[in-house]
Amino acid sequence: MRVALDAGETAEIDGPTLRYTRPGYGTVTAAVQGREIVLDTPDGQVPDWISASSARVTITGDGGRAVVTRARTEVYAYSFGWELFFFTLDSPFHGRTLGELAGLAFSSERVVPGQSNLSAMIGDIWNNSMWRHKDVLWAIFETVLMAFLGTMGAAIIALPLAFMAAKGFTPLKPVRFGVRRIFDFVRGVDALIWTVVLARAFGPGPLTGTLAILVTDTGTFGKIFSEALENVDRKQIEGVASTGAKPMQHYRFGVVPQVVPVLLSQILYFLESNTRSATVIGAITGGGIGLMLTQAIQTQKDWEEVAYYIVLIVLMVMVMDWLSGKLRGALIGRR
Amino acid sequence: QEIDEFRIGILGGENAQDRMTSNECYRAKAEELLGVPVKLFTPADYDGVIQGLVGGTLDMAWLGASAYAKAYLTDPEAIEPVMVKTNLDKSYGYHAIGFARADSGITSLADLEGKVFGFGDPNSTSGYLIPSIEIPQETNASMESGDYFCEVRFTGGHEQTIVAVSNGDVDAGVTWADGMGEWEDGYNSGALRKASDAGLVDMNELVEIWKSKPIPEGPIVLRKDLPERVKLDITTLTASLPYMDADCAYNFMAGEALGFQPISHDAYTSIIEARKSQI
Amino acid sequence: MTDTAFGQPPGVQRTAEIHDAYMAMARTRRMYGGILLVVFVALMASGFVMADSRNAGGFWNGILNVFDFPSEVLSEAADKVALLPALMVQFFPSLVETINIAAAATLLGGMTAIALSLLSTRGLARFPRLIGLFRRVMDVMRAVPEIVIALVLIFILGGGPVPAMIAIAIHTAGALGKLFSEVNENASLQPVEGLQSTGATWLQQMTLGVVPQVAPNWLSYALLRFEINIRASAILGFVGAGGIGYDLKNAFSWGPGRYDQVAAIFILLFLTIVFFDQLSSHYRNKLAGKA
Amino acid sequence: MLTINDLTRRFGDKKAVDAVSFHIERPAMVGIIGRSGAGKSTLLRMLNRLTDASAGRIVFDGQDITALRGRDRRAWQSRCAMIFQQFNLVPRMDVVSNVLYGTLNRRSTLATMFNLYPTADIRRAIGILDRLGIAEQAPKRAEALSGGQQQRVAIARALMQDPAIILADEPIASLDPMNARIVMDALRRIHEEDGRMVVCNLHTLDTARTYCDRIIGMRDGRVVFDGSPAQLTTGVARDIYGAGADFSEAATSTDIETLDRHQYERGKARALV
Amino acid sequence: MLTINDLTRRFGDKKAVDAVSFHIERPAMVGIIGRSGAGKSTLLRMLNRLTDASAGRIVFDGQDITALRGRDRRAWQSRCAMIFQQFNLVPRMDVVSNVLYGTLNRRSTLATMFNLYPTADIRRAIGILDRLGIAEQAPKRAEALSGGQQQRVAIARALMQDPAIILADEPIASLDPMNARIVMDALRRIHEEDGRMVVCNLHTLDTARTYCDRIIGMRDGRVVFDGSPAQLTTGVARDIYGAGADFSEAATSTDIETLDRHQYERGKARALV
Ligand SMILES: Nc1ncnc2c1ncn2[C@@H]1O[C@H](COP(=O)(O)OP(=O)(O)OP(=O)(O)O)[C@@H](O)[C@H]1O
Ligand SMILES: Nc1ncnc2c1ncn2[C@@H]1O[C@H](COP(=O)(O)OP(=O)(O)OP(=O)(O)O)[C@@H](O)[C@H]1O
Ligand SMILES: [Mg+2]
Ligand SMILES: [Mg+2]
Repeated sequence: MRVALDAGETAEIDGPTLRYTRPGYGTVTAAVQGREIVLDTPDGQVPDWISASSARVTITGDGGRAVVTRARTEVYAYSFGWELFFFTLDSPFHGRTLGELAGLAFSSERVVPGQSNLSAMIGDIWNNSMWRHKDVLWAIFETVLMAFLGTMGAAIIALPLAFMAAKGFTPLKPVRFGVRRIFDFVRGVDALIWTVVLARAFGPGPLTGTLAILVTDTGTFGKIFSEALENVDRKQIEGVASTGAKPMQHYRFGVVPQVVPVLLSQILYFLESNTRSATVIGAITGGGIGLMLTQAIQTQKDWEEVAYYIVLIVLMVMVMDWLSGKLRGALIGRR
Repeated sequence: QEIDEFRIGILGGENAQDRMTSNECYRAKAEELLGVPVKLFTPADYDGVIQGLVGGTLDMAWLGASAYAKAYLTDPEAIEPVMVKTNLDKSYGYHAIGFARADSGITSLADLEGKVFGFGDPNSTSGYLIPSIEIPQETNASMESGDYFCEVRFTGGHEQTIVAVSNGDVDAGVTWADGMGEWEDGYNSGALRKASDAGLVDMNELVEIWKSKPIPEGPIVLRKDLPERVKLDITTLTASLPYMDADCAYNFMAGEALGFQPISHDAYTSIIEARKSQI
Repeated sequence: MTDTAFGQPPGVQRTAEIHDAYMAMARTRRMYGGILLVVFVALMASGFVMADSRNAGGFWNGILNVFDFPSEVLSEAADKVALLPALMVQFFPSLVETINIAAAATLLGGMTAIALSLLSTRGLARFPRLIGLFRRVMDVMRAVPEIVIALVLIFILGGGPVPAMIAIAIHTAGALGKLFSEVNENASLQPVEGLQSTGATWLQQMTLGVVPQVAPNWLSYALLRFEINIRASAILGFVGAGGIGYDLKNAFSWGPGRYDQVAAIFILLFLTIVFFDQLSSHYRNKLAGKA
Repeated sequence: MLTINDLTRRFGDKKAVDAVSFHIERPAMVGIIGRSGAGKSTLLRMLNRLTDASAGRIVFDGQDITALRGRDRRAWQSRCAMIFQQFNLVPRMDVVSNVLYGTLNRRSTLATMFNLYPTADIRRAIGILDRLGIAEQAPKRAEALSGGQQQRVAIARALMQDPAIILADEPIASLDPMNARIVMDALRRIHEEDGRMVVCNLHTLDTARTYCDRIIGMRDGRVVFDGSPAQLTTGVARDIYGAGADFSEAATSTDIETLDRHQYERGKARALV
Repeated sequence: MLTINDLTRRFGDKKAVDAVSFHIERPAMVGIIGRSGAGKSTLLRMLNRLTDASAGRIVFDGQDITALRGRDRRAWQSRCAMIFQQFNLVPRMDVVSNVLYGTLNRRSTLATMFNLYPTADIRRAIGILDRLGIAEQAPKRAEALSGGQQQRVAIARALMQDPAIILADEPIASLDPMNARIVMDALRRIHEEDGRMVVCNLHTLDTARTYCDRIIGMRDGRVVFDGSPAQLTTGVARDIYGAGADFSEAATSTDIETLDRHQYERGKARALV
């Protein structure tokens, strides 16, 4: 059996014998003879791309890798990678140029019976088993979902609590103190630790991550919101008060218009930063792009995959950043 | 009593997507059999699965012996072991393997005095529990950092240990293997075999320095509250898997093995005791 | 005198027009508000349903059991309460390591952030054409989660505090840089112009004209960031970067029997965070009071 | 009509307003002058009940204002509109909404929470804005307006309250001369056409002289002058401001018509360079 | 000495300064008047090279100022001190430091970044402050001073530069009459005693008339008047300001001594109430 590898290399398995040919070097032969493996190189030396012992020979070429042990002989072909980004080897569309593909997409001759070429192509890309575009997209969506739900939920819970924690809005000092310490506590424990705590009740999955973000951010928002409330401009309240308005109206017209921009911009800022946290949290709760990335790093197999995920994450966060900036601009207006 | 979905937790140690893929055929079969959606969950570490089982949000998992012990110690009423994998020689055990880089000159525990030693996950049987009991018996010293070893670390998992040893971050580490076949292949099954197949390490560069007594294979556990019919269905499916679909069984069992046989809690009492003693 | 104040005499027709236009505007505004609200509620609801269905445990079942795990930890910790002080002492060195990582990272990141932020603030930038470039640099530094940088660096440099420090510093530089440049934008340009009119160089304009105005705000953000970084460096321990997070993770995942350690580390961490929180808010109040 | 009796306000040890008494018989335009810190603002704020008096009484049409609480106090505030130096509008809301805030006291809390007002009120608000010459600005945000326009919005809000008294605390201090003129003219016209009482803190003497029927001078919390514009001589003014005999404000006059009036004497001839 | 030739500055389509030319032979005190937006500030800023000219030339003592770049430009700026309406001090720094900033151009960047200055400079700074009557304020933060004091600090900084020209952009616009007088007196004194050229944008006609040797009137970016104070008649002033015949700024005059000058005619008798 002969395998053609990249970079002009070939590997040939012939019973217990492996012949690995490298252009410019020659052919290396590794043969299992009884309990021993005998290595034969053109110059009699063992170059540093071959690791050999009497029990195991590993040849690491540019185009592939071959392993011979007493029990088995294996050849791994490289060249997998970006080339397979769209179509894997088993797809009928693999290895075609863009022009061919475009032609195929609109030709009526069906490559895969019972399916139009375009949908077959999209299906093959979508279900690409190397790059897993479907899973990756789902993972990104799940990450953003965790961030969105967690952030918004936290904001909704934190707002009324913030009034309770703000000087000038809650006359009772013990209440203020109590609420503030609660904020401190939930904020002081990182979301990652909350995932561990919540895992028992909710099990693995995106909801747990969402709740972890929600819990931590309730504390953060509570603190920020109550500070914003304490910093309101008294002049505006006074302007409203001087007309004889009722206390609720002081809040509505003197306070809310002032704090809404602060709150909104904080919420949107956190939406972006939580997208980043959700990546990490997902890695622990078992969901999202973060899990894919951390595991790709930990198993250290495919650095191109790691790079791909990092780029995706950076893009995702930057898109969220851009989006939240746009939303901020639309909702609050430029200053 | 009915269930509306069936949730399987899969332990870490492998790329999450690979875990999903290896178990996909099993999932599909279970779904067909049970008639309810079957979902796979892949938390990043052992603890995620254990918490899910104890909290009742996962219905099934294949645990390590020590992880089972932890779940049992947390809540004895939560789960029960039903099946265990049997090796080709009909035994159901494997070994913790201590190993080091071949060029480090370390060949036994005795050479490790004053060196850095790496465990895997604290909930791993072979990656932590058993070695942490058996190694001190041989070295006559505790596993505390600075006592016999200069430092003892957790790397986080079997893959990480193997990488850490081959990168030289730790001088030696422990992982698991069935102990059968050739060292150069990474044995027939186990973490070393997987790492070597994946091209992560070159087995020529590693040497075995220690091997534990056989450790009972971890059980497949089911939540006790599940309806009896569901338990029965799952047990039958698992037991017959090697005959129904050999490829699927290979993926599901992470290597070549004979099949599954029933097991009960009693097989793990000694592990539970060991774990208790570690507290 | 003439009536410059009142323009044309009030025209009934003109006010009616303005009134109609205003009412129309108020109505569309109300409508948009309503639509926005409905969309938001729909997004929240559907998102929740989806997250709930993709989770192993449901929300409504889970919420009843939220306290199972904390109470398990607490009851064990309560049983062994006598051991806690000793454990806290035992873990103290890890805590110090964690705080050190955070402090070094904040300092390094903060310095970088100052430079980047001044270079990317309109009106202050030395090279106005490169503002966009410096902003993108900060965006990228901010976008990559610390844990990812740490994981990659741990692979390259091996475990330990240095990768964690660099990872947090990179992230800090990006995050603080953005905040700093917002502060800079609000800084009054008057002093800068005043200095410029005396013939001062750019560096002089920045250090003497901008820094005194913005330093209190910078410091307050940096202190806030320091707090966040303490947490971050504790968390990086989860992936093997040393410090107290590593101990916490190991104790946590061992489970029953070591919950006393969990409790001890928790108390340490929490006290630390509260301590630095109070310290920084004290200083921030002091700075704000002076301003 | 309005009687103030020994009105005093202490801040800690300091008496910001010190036993001030005066009586205003009928709707007039009253100017209060005095240098910074004299207590002008505090006096006006006590009139509006934004600040509580430490001692003394304010009586308006027989009603003791100082004693009002809760709902009654708010009812008084709605009869006694206040205009501030910094306008004190809600900058992010549109002009009409800001004017409508003048009706808050009369409308139900719930409806106003959602910014819902009767159409008649909106029409009236726009009418008032038109009267002040800024109807075109109606849909804009308050913060988008110039200072003079903002102050007129504040006046419109005051008018919306349909008040018996309008208090204005240095209404033109943050405006340029042109806008100052427009705002003061508006206040004067309101006084004359609607017959409302206007009490106005002023920074500049000329403005007080030009627009007011009566001028009250304060110094260190006390009333040191109370008379007609004609009675406000240079000597009295110096006294109110505590300026020395050499002090002249002529140099900063912004008047165009006063050209050949005074030439600052420096005892030296100057040539055109 | 200073020649300006067809100097023009465009902002987009708009010409803020439009082909301005004039010549100043010897150190004089020149006032520039004109209403808001006339281009006064832009002109001064071009003189200091804070703003670049779009066209035209500035020549001082034979040197083409418009062509200077980098170090040379900074050197020119240090010879041509600028005083701003809003003082443009560093508010959080003490008075002496602010004055010492006048020497930045001559000192090394590194030393100044750590606020290190030669003792002689510090002595000189305090001397200048003393000359302006605010030596007592030396250790205070600039922001703690009153407007008039801050403006004098700005003048002190300008003097510290030992400049050939002092440019002042509406130096008294944010000051009250009393402080305005003090600041203008200080500028005049510097002009007379040190013989420095002072070019001063002014808001108020009276000030220009009182203090300046020569007055330049601008409107819409162009010079529409250039002459002695005596030549600045009411008609000319109206022309510069584009005011109608009915416009009078008397109402906002802040003068104390001009009391019985004009009584605002409202065609109705007013009684003291
Ligand atoms: N809320 C307060 N707390 C303490 N002192 C106050 C307060 N309000 C005013 N004062 C003091 O009372 C005195 C009078 O202040 P007020 O604002 O009434 O003066 P004013 O005549 O309005 O001056 P200005 O022209 O500066 O507005 C001042 O000395 C001021 O410092
Ligand atoms: N940086 C700028 N960008 C765009 N337009 C400007 C800028 N600076 C000034 N202008 C415009 O140039 C014109 C002249 O402005 P300038 O500030 O010189 O007027 P000024 O006479 O100083 O007025 P003021 O009395 O208000 O200070 C104005 O219409 C102004 O809007
Ligand atoms: Mg006041
Ligand atoms: Mg100007």
